Amino acid sequence: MDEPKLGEGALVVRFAGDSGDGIQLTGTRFTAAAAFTGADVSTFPDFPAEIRAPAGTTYGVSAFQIQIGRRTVRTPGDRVDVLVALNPAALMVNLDELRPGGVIVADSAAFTDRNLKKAGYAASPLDDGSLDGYRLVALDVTKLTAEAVKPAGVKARDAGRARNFWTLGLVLWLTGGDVAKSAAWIAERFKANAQLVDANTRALEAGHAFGDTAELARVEPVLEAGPSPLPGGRYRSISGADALCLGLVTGAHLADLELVYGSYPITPASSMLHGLARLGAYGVDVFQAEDEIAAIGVALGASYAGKLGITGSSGPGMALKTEMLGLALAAELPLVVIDAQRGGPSTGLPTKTEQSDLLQAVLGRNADSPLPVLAAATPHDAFEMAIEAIRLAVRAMTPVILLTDGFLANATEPWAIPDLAALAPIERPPHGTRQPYEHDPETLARPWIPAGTPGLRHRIGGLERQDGTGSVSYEPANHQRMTELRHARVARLADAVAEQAFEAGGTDDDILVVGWGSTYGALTSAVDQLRGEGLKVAQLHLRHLSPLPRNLGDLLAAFDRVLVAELNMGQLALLLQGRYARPVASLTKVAGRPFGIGEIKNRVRAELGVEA
Amino acid sequence: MDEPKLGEGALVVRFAGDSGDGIQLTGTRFTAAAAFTGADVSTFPDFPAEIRAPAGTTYGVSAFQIQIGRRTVRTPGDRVDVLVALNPAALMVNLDELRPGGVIVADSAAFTDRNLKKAGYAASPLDDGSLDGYRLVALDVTKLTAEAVKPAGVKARDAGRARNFWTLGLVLWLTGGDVAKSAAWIAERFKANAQLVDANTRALEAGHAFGDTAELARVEPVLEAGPSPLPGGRYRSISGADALCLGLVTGAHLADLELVYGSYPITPASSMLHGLARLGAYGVDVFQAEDEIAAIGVALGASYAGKLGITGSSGPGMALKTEMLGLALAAELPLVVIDAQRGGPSTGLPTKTEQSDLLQAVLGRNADSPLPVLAAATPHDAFEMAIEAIRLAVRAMTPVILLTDGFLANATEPWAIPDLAALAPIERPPHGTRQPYEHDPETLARPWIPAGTPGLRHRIGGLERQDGTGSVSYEPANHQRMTELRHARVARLADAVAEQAFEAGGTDDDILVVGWGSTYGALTSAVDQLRGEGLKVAQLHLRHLSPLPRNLGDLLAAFDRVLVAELNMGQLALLLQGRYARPVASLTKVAGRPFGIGEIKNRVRAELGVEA
Amino acid sequence: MSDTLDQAVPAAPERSASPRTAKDYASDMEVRWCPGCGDYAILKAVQKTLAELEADPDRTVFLSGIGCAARFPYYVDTYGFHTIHGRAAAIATGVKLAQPELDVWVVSGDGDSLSIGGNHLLHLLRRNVDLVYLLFNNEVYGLTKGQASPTSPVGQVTPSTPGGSLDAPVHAGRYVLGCGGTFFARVPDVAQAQQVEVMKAAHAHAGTGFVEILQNCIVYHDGAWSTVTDKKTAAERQLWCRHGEPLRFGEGGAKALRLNAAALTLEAFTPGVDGEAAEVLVHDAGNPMLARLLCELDEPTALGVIHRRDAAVSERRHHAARPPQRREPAALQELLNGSDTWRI
Amino acid sequence: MSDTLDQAVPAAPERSASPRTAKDYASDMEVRWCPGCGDYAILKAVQKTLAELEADPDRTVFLSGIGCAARFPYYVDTYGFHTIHGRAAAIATGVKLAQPELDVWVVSGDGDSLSIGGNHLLHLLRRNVDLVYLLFNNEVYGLTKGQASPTSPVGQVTPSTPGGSLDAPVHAGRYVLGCGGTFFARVPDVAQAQQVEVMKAAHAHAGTGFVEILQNCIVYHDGAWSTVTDKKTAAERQLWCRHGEPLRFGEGGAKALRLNAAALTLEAFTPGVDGEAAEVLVHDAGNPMLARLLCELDEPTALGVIHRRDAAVSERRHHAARPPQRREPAALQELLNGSDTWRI
Ligand SMILES: Cc1ncc(C[n+]2csc(CCOP(=O)(O)OP(=O)(O)O)c2C)c(N)n1
Ligand SMILES: Cc1ncc(C[n+]2csc(CCOP(=O)(O)OP(=O)(O)O)c2C)c(N)n1
Ligand code: SF4
Ligand code: SF4
Ligand SMILES: [Mg+2]
Ligand SMILES: [Mg+2]
Repeated sequence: MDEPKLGEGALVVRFAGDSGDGIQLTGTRFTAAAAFTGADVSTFPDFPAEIRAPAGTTYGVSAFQIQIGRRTVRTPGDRVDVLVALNPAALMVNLDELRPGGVIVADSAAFTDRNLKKAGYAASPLDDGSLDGYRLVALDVTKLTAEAVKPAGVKARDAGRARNFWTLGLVLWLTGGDVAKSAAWIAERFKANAQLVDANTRALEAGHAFGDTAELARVEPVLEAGPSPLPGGRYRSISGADALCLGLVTGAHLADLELVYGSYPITPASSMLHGLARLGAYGVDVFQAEDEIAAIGVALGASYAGKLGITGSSGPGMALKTEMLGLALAAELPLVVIDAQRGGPSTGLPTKTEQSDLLQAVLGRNADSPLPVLAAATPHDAFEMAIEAIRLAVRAMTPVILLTDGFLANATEPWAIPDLAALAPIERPPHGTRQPYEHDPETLARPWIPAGTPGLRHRIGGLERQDGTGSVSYEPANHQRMTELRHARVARLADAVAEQAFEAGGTDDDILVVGWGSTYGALTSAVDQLRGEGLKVAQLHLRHLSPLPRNLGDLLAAFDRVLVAELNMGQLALLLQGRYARPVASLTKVAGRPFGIGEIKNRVRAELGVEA
Repeated sequence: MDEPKLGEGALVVRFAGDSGDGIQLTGTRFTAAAAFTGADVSTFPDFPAEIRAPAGTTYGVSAFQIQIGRRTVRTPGDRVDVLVALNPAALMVNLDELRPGGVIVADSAAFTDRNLKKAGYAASPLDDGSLDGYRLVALDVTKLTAEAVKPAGVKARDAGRARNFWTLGLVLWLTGGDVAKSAAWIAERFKANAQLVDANTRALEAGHAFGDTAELARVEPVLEAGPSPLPGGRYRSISGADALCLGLVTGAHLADLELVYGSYPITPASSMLHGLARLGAYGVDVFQAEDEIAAIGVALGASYAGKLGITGSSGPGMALKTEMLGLALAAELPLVVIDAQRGGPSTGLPTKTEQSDLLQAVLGRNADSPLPVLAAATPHDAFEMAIEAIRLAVRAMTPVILLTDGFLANATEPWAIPDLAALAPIERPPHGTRQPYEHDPETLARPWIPAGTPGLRHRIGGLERQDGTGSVSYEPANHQRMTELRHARVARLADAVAEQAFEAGGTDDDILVVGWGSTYGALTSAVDQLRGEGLKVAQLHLRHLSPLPRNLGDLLAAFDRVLVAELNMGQLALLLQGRYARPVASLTKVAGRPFGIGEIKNRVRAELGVEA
Repeated sequence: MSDTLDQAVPAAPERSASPRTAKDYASDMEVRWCPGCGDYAILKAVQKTLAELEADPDRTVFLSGIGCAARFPYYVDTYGFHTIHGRAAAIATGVKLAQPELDVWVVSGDGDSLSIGGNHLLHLLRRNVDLVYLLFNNEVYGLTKGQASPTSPVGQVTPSTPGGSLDAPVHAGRYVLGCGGTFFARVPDVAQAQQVEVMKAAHAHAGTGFVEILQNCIVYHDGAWSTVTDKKTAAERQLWCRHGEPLRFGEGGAKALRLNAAALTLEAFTPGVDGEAAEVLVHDAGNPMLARLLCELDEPTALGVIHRRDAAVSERRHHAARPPQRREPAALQELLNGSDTWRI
Repeated sequence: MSDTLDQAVPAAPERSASPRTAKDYASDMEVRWCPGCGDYAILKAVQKTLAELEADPDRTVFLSGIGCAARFPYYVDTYGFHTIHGRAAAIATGVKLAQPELDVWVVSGDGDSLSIGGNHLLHLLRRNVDLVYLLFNNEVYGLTKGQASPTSPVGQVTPSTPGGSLDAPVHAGRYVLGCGGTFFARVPDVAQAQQVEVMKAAHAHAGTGFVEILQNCIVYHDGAWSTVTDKKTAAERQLWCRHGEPLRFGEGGAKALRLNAAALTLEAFTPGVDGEAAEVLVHDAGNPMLARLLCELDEPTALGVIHRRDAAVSERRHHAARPPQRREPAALQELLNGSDTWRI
């Protein structure tokens, strides 16, 4: 048995119901309440692919999972301890992931014949004994809510909507929490409508009180105040997408630049478009272009004119940007390109997560076209890598690709708010009167001379340039030199980046687990647990995929067994073997879902020949 | 000294002059005359980047190089034996590549002050002794031609144009040839204008006679009739581009399919567009689309409707096709995509050759999107690989990328005309009443059910499909299965392809040279010569880059030293290391030009620690 | 299970024998638009049209790009290809080139057609490929959750334009005519009967039968067309164009259009009140200039077949231009031989 | 050496102090079009225009895609960006968004603008980005050696259309107006003085000043415009449009245009012979319908500023819509803090 049991300081709750049931709101509020107690949290919202699926259907189920820990938690959890199912479809779709003996909170009012049929149940699971292996808390939440809010005198529709606050209250009670934080939020959120504040607060309190008066057994008091596993400091909750937006704005600030974000909507990259569109006050211009090609074109034009161009998309849109990326590279202009990866190929699984654009990012352009590629590991890391992307782009005068994914964009965690004053400024070397393609001997970067700069007019473009003058050149030796220069410029960034450090363990261990991107939480948890079991497992997590960290080859060489884990068919494994010509083992998963901690542990044990 | 000397049975001639001088025509005619004698030939036309550069400029020089052998020749030659320079610019640009002691044929009439200045000469090299190391044949070709054609009574302009035939005549004499073949061509080509036939024939004959009467020493009588190094059979001259077009038409014929070629003009892929546009009578529809995306879209639409869609482009256009390639792959439709590679990144060096799109072809798509990638080695191989591309596309229901390049497209060689009846038909398994995504257990291909087929209507698209039914599916396990299936479908093609064979040598040798694509001639020549010197050098040349041949790993493993040679920064080397996790050495060149035989030999010797 | 859209098992051949009702064209897949979405009404109208045309489902192909609208092909029991964003027009061109006799329908959203796909639409229209093109114009990006589309009016507040959409929208009709389109019609999603009528006309047209459907996205831009479609104001706001008939609108056709020749504009007036009955313009669908004037009218909004003219059809021209076919092996062998050969 | 196009060494700042002649705007690069190409005349006209505008070379940017036309930026001594095929409009939009005060010119061929780049052109025009857009329409792909372009007339024999081009061409003016373009002018490459006049008008226009230049490609499609430009027939074939002036043409302005209100077309006539002088139409560049009628006329061909109307400019709207800037560190720190925080 792989999973920490209930009572080991962490709890996994999943809220599930119709898209219209306010599941995401309930989840977010519960998260806030949990984090506020000093607990560590990690969340995973899971929306249906449809915009607004018909009520009661299985494909219309919206879910929100959260792991709450009085110890460090790094994933939303492999298995669910408490499942809140607001209708039969939600139960049908999510029961699989509930642990044996786990708690089910169900709204019995929603288990009508019609809904049962829609969900594919022949009989009500609340009554037929099929849930005997679980602790079932079946309540008529609808009715209980209606009664609770009656004094507020709201319309039936608003009363119905208050059901999610009743549920929230109940789950807060089950987990040892109180309603203060959530009540304050309601008061603020609905302040324009006193009646709604009244109704929702009543529902919230009633749900909480119900747990108490009905003497329901608490599941695990993770929300009771107690020591926090997190270092001291000021915290907020942050999603990967929001952290990225803040990181971009902060990076631009550190470089004393304004941003132009050119983008075209696409799931899951749209959250950046939406997020940045609200940050106009901070020197950000957001431009929704006619397509992905124009989006990167607008960003590149902005960089040419001296602002920092940024563009973001997902797989299909990234593919469309390929040609223009080549131009940015040839024109040696800074640009940040964010790829929020999703399941593919083609349209694939737009709402599901995957890490399968790595090779496209590193190698997928016509001709020899190297550029830096970074990947963010966690929401807070997204903030840092956004700054890093800007730093490298400006330093080397190059487009930089930053990889995130659908899971990371939506995941949230507590974030120790950074102190802006403590962040290092990003240097922008002055162009002086250098020639347009005069390359700095250290960084090999040409000067950034924005169009319009007095006295330095020149002409650039996608035809091969003469090193130095920037004139068009078809000369064989120059092409050789420029090609080598383009490679060296990216390769040298490895010197501007810290050496790769171990997340866990060291060269004395028996196996090295290597990952990148949003699998960080699962990998780190797995390695932690395995080490806790006494296995000698070391761990690296790559944030720089191109160039690879300068000591990486040596680190890999120190191990007989290297296991590369990723959500694709082995792309980093291919890249590492390609660069270092040493065999690595590969753990892959392409199911539109993050790794479970258990699958990683099993594989590592198998590699080590150890029984679970 | 690396190069075979004059007198070793092969001769390299380069014609050079203004674009308007008819250089390409002269070269082609000389090639025809040489090939007709049974000699082996290999050519390299080199056009200026400009459409019609001003006369006399260095960047407007057009050149045509040919190697003629009474022994097998596989490249146009590293160094030039005879340089025909019709003006000072032609001399300026090409002299570098003339071997010491080589022959210069110059038209002294063109060495005017104005032309000398344009070419960058302070004084005439014909007079200042700077050409003392060569055998200089400076003649007033312009005047000699004018005198020769006078009896024909043509206009001055046409008389001037006859200069190329006079030159051709002279070079034919210098190389031991006669004028019969060329005269016959003139008679046919200008048959509508007897005066022109007369003038051009007179010029041709006069040039030839001049050599004789002026008692110029013959350079090397490679054009004298004699035994041929080629196997017996019926031959024609063929360029890579033409061979490819014929291969596509033949492949379609063998598969009993019609072709739709959707394309957008781009150098050097346009030659396919032009070539296929003339083959409408053979079941080919050529469609010039509005851009590269539409071009592949039209091709894909045609495949969906039951014809075979083909599209062709070069680097920047290939980049644009990336997204649609993903759709073709997800929709599991056959498609052939030809990438005529050129120098990059971005617009790069459009008229120069390079092999730098390999990784884009193999790995450069969003998500896990494997597809077969082939590369043609020589003009005649282009014919065969075109058929092979169609065979694999139809067999595995997949897009296939076939790589060629600018050098290969334009290079010509004698081609033993294939006997259509001897070529194996391409099987197209009947769709029967299989479900749309019911995969054949052997090939893992779904049935090809063209839109409009009675009784089998179904719906496909870029969202993930359920294995079997082809319904849209977001199911995790199905996505895993389908992703694995897409990989296996390509991987299994290795079983449908012959094992990789050695071009030279075997596993007992000391070093293995591995190449792919149009470097074949240079690599084979170099290995041949090295083996002639007694070095133990083996050679593989890959035509299948994805999947790699099934025995390739074993072959590589048999060598301690493997040298991968390619015209890029080491893309195949990365791929081989990535796949087999064994180190290889890498010989690269990115100068817009083919390998010289000498550079390869030097590097192999260096690897072996042998002095030249 | 919950994650799979069921695909109909291949229909038994007899199923395709002249179906006659809209239902016969419904696929077995569950329709997954939001409850209340205008797309449902359009789906019904298309199925009805197919029934009235007695379309052979096996010879009918629906192609689409990406978007809510683009899910359409799943719901009609014909051949279907749900392609990628903005590119259906190009793929459809390939289908028609390969099999000109297929009955092809393209379904596309305003983002799909007029944002990312604008260029393919231009070339489809100038080539006049023979197919029906349905533009579901809801003035918003539905599938990606509500961003501004190129047809969004200035000021529309969306997640990507929190301060309101800034740029002047693309006007679909003006664009289609500017591209040289040979057929342009417009119809609201709620006008079932007229939709069928208009689609049949688009289908009958030799060339690209372009139909702009004013579609309501109930979730992200509800009421976009309500000024045109509201029952109360419909008579005043809807001008139904029928070739050869006077351009009248309003209660009982009391109002009409006339030409202001000096300003080169169309004017609404009430014959017998502020003008003569003789001034009433008669609709001439073949007149491109009238089409432009009509398609840009706002009050009233011109509906029905606004423009239709004859022009050469691309795929037919391509096929007519094919040289005589030489498909026998001997001909191909001759081609391989070429004209200039020698023996060794 | 022979393979390098020399780039001017950065000009000394004093060089940029109000140059006054065309030559001051010539870069040091050798011009590499074919001898006799119409592009030379256009280059001269542009340089002359810049001189007359006293343009500050340091504040002027030429952007282009790929093609013969697109080499233009190398030859003017300003900032220049020779981008990729069809995308200059998008990149120019980014330049203007970042620095609205820059004087931006886009140079593009018919393939670049109307084939691969059609979609970006549409959106540039509907947004009305403030720049000058020069379309060099030679009805052919020059740089790639002569294939048919989207403006090639039906029947044009090229390497890609050996049997003659088949599809109806894109009509540049019609397209521009269909996209909602706010300025459209047309001028032949050989008309030096008028080019300068028209380009100045395009430059003065707040928004996208789109100029179609009838350019001769002497190598691949020589004489494309000779029926319009031939000295002998010029008077009969050239109708120069000037706002507020009568639309007259022919020897001594003997002929003119009038409206056929019934057919909604323009008609050529000879006032005093087959019609009244009062019927002569006066050019109103602001009337979109007149612009459409004019731009599609073939005999005579309308030249000069055919359309110009005021409309909001994209980048100005974007800048106006910017919220008050909060660029001080404290404001950013506040943003990082967010509204809902806790201490551990
Ligand atoms: C290349 C690419 N870019 C972006 C997307 C994301 N995307 C899907 S649908 C859509 C727009 C949908 O709007 P519209 O075409 O108006 O259709 P609607 O959903 O409103 O019916 C976008 C941007 C995509 N799938 N592919
Ligand atoms: C993506 C891409 N596709 C194709 C090309 C090849 N190409 C270069 S210029 C050109 C067309 C040139 O025609 P036009 O725009 O009319 O310019 P012109 O040369 O006639 O001035 C093409 C197809 C390219 N450079 N990039
Ligand atoms: S989002 Fe809008 S357009 Fe899409 S299905 Fe829902 S209502 Fe219809
Ligand atoms: S090919 Fe035509 S357009 Fe290009 S430079 Fe030559 S003449 Fe001008
Ligand atoms: Mg829409
Ligand atoms: Mg052109």
